[in-house]
Amino acid sequence: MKSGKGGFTSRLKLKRIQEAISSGKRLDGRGLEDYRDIRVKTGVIEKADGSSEVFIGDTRVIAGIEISHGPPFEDTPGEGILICNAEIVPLASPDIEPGPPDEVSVELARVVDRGLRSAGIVDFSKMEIIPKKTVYVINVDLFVLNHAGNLIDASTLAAVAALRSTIKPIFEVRNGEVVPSGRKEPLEIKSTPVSVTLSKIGGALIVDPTSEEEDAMETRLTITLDEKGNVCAIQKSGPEALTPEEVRKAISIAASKAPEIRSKIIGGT
Amino acid sequence: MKSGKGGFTSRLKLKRIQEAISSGKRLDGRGLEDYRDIRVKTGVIEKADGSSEVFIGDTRVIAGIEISHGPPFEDTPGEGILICNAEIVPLASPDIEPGPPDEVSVELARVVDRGLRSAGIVDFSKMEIIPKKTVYVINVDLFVLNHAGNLIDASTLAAVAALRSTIKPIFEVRNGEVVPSGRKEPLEIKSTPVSVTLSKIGGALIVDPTSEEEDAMETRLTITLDEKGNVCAIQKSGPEALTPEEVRKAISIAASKAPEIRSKIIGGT
Amino acid sequence: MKSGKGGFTSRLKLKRIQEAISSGKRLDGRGLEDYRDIRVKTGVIEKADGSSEVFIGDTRVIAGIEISHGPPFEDTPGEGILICNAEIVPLASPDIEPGPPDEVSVELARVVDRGLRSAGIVDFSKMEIIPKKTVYVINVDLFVLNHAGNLIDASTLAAVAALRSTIKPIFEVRNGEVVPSGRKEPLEIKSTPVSVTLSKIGGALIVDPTSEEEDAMETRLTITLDEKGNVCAIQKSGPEALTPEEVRKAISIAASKAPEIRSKIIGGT
Amino acid sequence: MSSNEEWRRVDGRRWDELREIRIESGVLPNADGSAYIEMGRNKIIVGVYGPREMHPKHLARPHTGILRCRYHMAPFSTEPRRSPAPSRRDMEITMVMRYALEPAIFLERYPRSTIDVYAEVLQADGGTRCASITAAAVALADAGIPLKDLVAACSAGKYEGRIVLDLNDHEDKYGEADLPLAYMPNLGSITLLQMDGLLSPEELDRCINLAIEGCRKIYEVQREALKRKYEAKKEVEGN
Amino acid sequence: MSSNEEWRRVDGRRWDELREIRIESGVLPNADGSAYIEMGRNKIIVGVYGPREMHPKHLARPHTGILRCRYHMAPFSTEPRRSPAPSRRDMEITMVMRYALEPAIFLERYPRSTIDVYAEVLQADGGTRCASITAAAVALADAGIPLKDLVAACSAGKYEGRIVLDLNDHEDKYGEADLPLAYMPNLGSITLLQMDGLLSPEELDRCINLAIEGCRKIYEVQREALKRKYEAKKEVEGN
Amino acid sequence: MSSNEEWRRVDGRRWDELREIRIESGVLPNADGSAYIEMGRNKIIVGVYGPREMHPKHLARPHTGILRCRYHMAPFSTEPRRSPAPSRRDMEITMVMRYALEPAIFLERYPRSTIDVYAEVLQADGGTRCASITAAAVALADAGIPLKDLVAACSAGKYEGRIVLDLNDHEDKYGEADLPLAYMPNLGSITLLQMDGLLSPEELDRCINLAIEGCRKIYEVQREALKRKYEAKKEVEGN
Repeated sequence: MKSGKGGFTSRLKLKRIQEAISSGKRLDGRGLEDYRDIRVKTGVIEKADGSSEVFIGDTRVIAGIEISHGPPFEDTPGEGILICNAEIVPLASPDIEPGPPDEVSVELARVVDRGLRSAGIVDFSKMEIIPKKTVYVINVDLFVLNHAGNLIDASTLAAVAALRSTIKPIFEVRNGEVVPSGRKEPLEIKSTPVSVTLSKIGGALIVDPTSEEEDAMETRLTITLDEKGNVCAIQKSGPEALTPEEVRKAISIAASKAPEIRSKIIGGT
Repeated sequence: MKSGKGGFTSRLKLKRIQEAISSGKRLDGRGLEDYRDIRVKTGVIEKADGSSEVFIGDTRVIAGIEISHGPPFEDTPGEGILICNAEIVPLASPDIEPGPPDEVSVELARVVDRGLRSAGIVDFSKMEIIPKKTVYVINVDLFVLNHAGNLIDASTLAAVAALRSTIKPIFEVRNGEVVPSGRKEPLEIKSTPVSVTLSKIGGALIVDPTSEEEDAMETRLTITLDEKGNVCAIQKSGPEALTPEEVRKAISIAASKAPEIRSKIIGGT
Repeated sequence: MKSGKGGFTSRLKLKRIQEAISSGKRLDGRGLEDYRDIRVKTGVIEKADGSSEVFIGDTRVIAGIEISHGPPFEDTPGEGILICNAEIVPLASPDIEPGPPDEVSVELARVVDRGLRSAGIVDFSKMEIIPKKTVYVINVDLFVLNHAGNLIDASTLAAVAALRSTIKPIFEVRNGEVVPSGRKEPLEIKSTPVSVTLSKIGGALIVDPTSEEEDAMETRLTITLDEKGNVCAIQKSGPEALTPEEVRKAISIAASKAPEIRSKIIGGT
Repeated sequence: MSSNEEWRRVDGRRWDELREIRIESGVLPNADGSAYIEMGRNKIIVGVYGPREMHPKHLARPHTGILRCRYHMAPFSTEPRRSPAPSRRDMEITMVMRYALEPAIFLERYPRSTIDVYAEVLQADGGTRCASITAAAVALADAGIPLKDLVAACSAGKYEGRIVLDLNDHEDKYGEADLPLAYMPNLGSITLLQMDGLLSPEELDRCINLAIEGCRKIYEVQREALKRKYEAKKEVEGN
Repeated sequence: MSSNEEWRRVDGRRWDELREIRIESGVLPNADGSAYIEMGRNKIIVGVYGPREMHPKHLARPHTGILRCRYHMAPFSTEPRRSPAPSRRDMEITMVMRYALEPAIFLERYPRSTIDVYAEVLQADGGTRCASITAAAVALADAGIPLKDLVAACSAGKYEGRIVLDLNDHEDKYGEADLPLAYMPNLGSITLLQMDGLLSPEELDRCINLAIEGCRKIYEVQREALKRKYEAKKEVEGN
Repeated sequence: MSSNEEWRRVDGRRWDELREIRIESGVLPNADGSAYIEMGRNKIIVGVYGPREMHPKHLARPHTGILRCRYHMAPFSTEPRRSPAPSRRDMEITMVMRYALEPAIFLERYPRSTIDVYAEVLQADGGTRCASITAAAVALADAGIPLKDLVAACSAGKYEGRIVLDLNDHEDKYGEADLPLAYMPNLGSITLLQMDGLLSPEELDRCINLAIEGCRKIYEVQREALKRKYEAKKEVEGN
């Protein structure tokens, strides 16, 4: 009953997954380009400045937002800061050990980060508090509670939904020091990127892989798009190659799926 | 001759310890509520602002105090800071590996810290130097040189004795900067907490366990009391449970033993 | 063909090395007091403030210099700072694992550092920017690309050559803040220390050991000398002892070899 | 003072009243057992894996199983945000949590194995260690691991001179004493006991008794949660 | 806009022009294979060790070899100086570098073994991950490891509204998009693909095609470097 | 200048005079051997464990024992307080300490074993590495480990233009040179030699000779300490 909950998927199972997909089917009955059920809740962590919880099938991710202030990055002195952090905590899957962030969670945080940043989800140039000294800092913390595949899409969705729900504390300068003014306002969101991750399995491309499908996959390609159809991040990850045609096909599938996913947050706020 | 110096205690030995205690006796001839010989020296590290060395039987702990200054904690902006740190260095026992602090030394530091803080050993509200910016910082460093059981009681005793011996450098503000004034004064001590640790072995409660007794113990309960008989910290640690009656009995033993232990420092300074 | 490139040297080979040296010869045909070919290039990292690349036989070390500013050390408030850091990266030898600096690279950095500092390679007392607050900081980064023995001599040489090639950015104080003035000037070099490392193998002293010779060596002695013939650092390293006579002989060999090595940088800049 | 039955706390509770508490079991599809607890504004999720083979193997013990715990707080669980690196406080709570749960488990039945209990605090509001233990006991039961008794945990303490049950974050920070306690009601056993603050022996005694009463009430909520899950499961299996 | 053949970039290049590129193989005496690349002001050296026995042994896999990579930057490679501790960026590039090279290697021929590829960036000027991959492929060949194809890597992107090939540091920082891509020309396979910035689908397509063209040119430089080494070796052996 | 027999140092010593030195062996009940040294205001305690089985086992060597050392300073040993994390200086001293002691031990007699030497500096006053080595040799003898010779260690150096023996903290910081040396008097062997500062070859030679003389005196104190212990033990056993 607990099989297929992550952990090692048997060779037999992997073969069955590949054969099914080669012939256009998936073990859970979905079509190759069908997502599992997506649910988005916001405001789940009341104490945070913004938060959300996203379920894609059994995958479950919480995002928490904190708006604070700090010095800007050296190479962008007039701009605000957005920092993404991701933890795949050990209760999320039998395979995860407690410890400092590994390759997978670092990649997760960085791919989500790139999507938000490239899409210009907030106007970084309007986040200065003291010129060149102090800027608004947006911390986006992703927390994976159950890992049932496709963490990047779930995490991007959670981050965007949480940012859209964020009420920003307004800081002000008093006697040269930055202090909370006590006032708040909704964080102004300029864009709504969503990511679509495709897996190549048995030579075919599918969207929204389960963990078992990820165990069987040859390679993975994530494409993040904004609401105008522009591509704002791409990440290939996985041990096998893709042909240029496969890449083109993946981009076109992603472009066609993105609005459907975006509707879950535009609707869900 | 070197058996029983820590390290693995044989099953046979453990059984003998448990059986003896069940029948009201201990292998070293002590009664269940007898401490080993306690010796307290102060001023052992002349360069430190305060110091002490405590022996309980073969257990040996040094405490060193440094008074410096720094920013207050965010949630107590007008108060001074006391930080306890404990190291059980590898020469203290054959079982200890060099490395960052483990669970045992972290617990040791935190239980001693709670006792000092809860008892109000110093008046934290009088430790401001620059309002909300800079306060006195008391570093209490515990250093276990020989681990022969009952580290918490020895460490609490060492910390309190060292603080009582501390000559505090007085800082002052010159041109907006905190500098030593060159003057010193004894650190004002408001309270003298001592901890009494009980072990449950063979169903009975004993005080001041040796390492071998600790290897045989079912569970442990530390009670820290101030000189008015108030309880200022409790810590149960160990894999077995206690009944409410056992807890009550332990508290009453601790209350009766505390003055005897306290006399070692009130007398010893 | 790749034998003798580091890694484990066979017992037979070690014995042959020792026997040859005992009888005054070396496997590569050098005399006991002959260095391998030494080559020094500067300006190899154009973006750095100073840089060099040193080859001693197959040993290859890059040094990069960055001049920045920061607070002085507490115990030398009016003086500039020089920090040496050394990395023996894993491509340098089959034996090196990625990871934080180990004993060998820490020793390497510290011995080079002592030589530079003791020789007074720069005038630390003229490196203040804001009195007691901000001083020039010289970062010397050593990077070992191929480890074929005698890292200390190669690294000292690389550090000195890089410092001699350094064009220092001049900082100035504007509105209480330290900023680059835009102007630059050559870093003033007061001394040109070089180190000579001797290995004791088969009871004899040799200079400039290869890695294989290092595997066979009984102990090692590094002597760093300035251009006036003063000794500015010594480091014995290795598991066996030396007699006072051997030490004296080593110092005298070092004194006689140092000018030859120094000529590679005095000539090479 | 506590006799003043009119008196209400900052959050409107009587002195001997628990915060609102909600427990749900079986909330994580991947874990072998799991539970989610809300206690006041605390939100904590616990997952259990095992009994399973111990990795790395050299930590396994030939004659008994091992219980491993981890207490961890999400970065967004507190204000201000906390660093994801484990603190000394996390290390200590991890340890006392293990000691609080161990007496309930027949570890000797699982030689060479480990049972891993992971508690993640999603939102913290005072009393997270107790709520974590309470949820962990439910998660262990949800994993089908036989227990000697459920472990329920709750704090009592002193705030503005009065003995009160189940301190919230404000009462914990500004109160005079906090005493977290874990209890197995059917065995009458205390498995966690800590105290921080200043109490007379008489106040201490009252706190212990009050915390035990709190645990008894929490125990009922735990049983209810497990029963709900069991019935839900039966219905599903009936389909 | 890109039709403007007169237009020149800040460094004088045409839109579809690579920076000057120089590759030398066999530069490290200790390594089993090695290569040094200069691409613009990038200076990167790559060493390969293996196939060799895996240490620690428990990481070895019975039916296949493992490729391990490390992308690392020298402290002096950037201005300001960087800390020697590996960053999150280093971890990610280490991973994509492994994925970019793995498709070229017959790993199944080396059970229980590892092939270690270490890239050290000595000077960074934009595009270090691509240059590292390009050099690593040459170093693997230099180590005598049979390859399905060479892997060449190159970025394309958008700067001041124009699609351009092989972005330098300035174009990368101030441009609108950067797309690093690795390609095996004879197999027609993309092994690295990342994108950062904002591109319309049409621009994206042009970037991919342009980067592939760039890779083809780099491939020729790689082959040239290997040939030079091979000939030099033959001469030496002829002696 | 050193001929000026009237001249006295800041602490009143003649140029060739050691600080007051006190060594006690057998001070730690748990350790297999131990020693405590006071040398000036230095206070250092050393414990020895072993020869004992090496853990972890893969570090053991089949044909010889291994000597492991650790030099560590208590947080309160210096002013200002130092961080408990080991520094680069600690790592280097740990290494030279091992090299200084190794020549005295018949390591080949203890295959698969380790001898662990732990030095803890309780108060530092210049010359801690020498005092640690001196105490470690006594602790090794106290552990009953046969030694080829005792290792005594002492520094010489230059302060205000004069060659002096056994520099204290002030002389070390403000002096012109410091040369720590360890010596086995009966074997005539130098096992530690470092130098920091600036010395002419002639001054260097005088420093080495002076330090060796210092070591000979320290050796007598070491022997005395071991004799005292041995006699005390005989008395106890006589009871």
